[in-house]
Amino acid sequence: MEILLFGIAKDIVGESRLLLEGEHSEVVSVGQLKQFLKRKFPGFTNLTSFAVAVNSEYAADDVPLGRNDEIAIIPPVSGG
Amino acid sequence: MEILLFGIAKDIVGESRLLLEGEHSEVVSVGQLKQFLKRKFPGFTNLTSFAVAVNSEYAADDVPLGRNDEIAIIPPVSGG
Amino acid sequence: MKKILIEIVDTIDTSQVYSELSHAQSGGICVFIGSVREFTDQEEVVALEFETYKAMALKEMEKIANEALSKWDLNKLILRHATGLKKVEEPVVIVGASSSHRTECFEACRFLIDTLKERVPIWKKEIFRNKTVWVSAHP
Amino acid sequence: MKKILIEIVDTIDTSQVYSELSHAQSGGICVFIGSVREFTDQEEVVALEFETYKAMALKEMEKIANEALSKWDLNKLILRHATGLKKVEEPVVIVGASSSHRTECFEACRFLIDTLKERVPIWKKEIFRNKTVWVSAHP
Repeated sequence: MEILLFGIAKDIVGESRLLLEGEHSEVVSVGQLKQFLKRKFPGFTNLTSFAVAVNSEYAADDVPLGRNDEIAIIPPVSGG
Repeated sequence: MEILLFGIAKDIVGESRLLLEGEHSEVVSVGQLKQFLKRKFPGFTNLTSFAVAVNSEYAADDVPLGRNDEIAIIPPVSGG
Repeated sequence: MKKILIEIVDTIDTSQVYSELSHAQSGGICVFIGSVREFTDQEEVVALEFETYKAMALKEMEKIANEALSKWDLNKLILRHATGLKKVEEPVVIVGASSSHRTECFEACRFLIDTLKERVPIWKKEIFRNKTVWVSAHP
Repeated sequence: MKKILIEIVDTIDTSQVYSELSHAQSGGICVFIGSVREFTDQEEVVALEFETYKAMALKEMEKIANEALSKWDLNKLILRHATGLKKVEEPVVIVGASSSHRTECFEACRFLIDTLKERVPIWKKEIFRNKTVWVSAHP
């Protein structure tokens, strides 16, 4: 499962993409992905908030993650 | 005394300037000028309202009119 | 670099307004452009004709600009109105303001156009196919 | 003549917006332009850098446009954001709407920029002399 990273999320992880291999097969929903990121990269716990997008739509915590979904981490937006 | 006319005031009088000669020496204030115009040109009584400007400032009815003042009739404005 | 720009012109060039309002301390610019609509109450408008009492109009526009500056923290401000015959889609008025944050420029811009329409001695004649009407003249 | 114009671009050309929003049925056009300010909390900003998740940003901008069309009677509407490095006074976003009467375009324009700032996945990094800061990232 590949995850796109933007803004400060990219800085926290140090990459613009994060690959979750078989050993992370417990990450099957948006909520679980958020928990996983906070555990693995403590920088995420310091953010104001962050959202997850699935197939370029904001996704609630109970949305499942599929192998072919486009998944992205959306830190607090600041356009305009 | 010369009076500038704009917009519909020009159409009512049929001129862009109105000259008040000595025979109208009773017209010495804004209020008197308004009364005079309504008597002489009944079209003014049909307007939504109209104002008088003295030296390019809106003037209340009690403002006196002097020979050297620039006097103008301001029918309802509709810019923009 | 004057803070206030006030003009009555024959033709409005809308392409310049950004550079006119842009300012190093401004994060927001709000602009309103009034233009000629094709229909008024279902009647087709051929053109509008604007007449101004120019000396007084410029004075009133300056008063409005100064009122806006006293109400909001603005870096730049523009009030520009056209005169003469204007066809459908042509711009007839442009007002705008720039400020550090967006709330100020939005509120000021709305105030500028509302107050201009209330007070500035400019008159608009609607030219229809078979008649002309001085707008707002009659109840 | 499309009603909605949505774009993410390298550079914003402010001179085109009037012709983009002009419409025979519109008497009013309201435009907001966001630009780079020289100072944030007294600190001098060298530049801003904008990053976008483009596919999603365009989708969100389209949703915002459709919400505006459902709330107000608008003839045309634009949402355009820049990406990349922007220096002081450069435009970074332009939104606007045109409508028969001015109230609608003012309200819609404010809604467009407020909602864009809330929801569209675009991120702004402030570049100061000695550091960079992702805006709004931390409490």
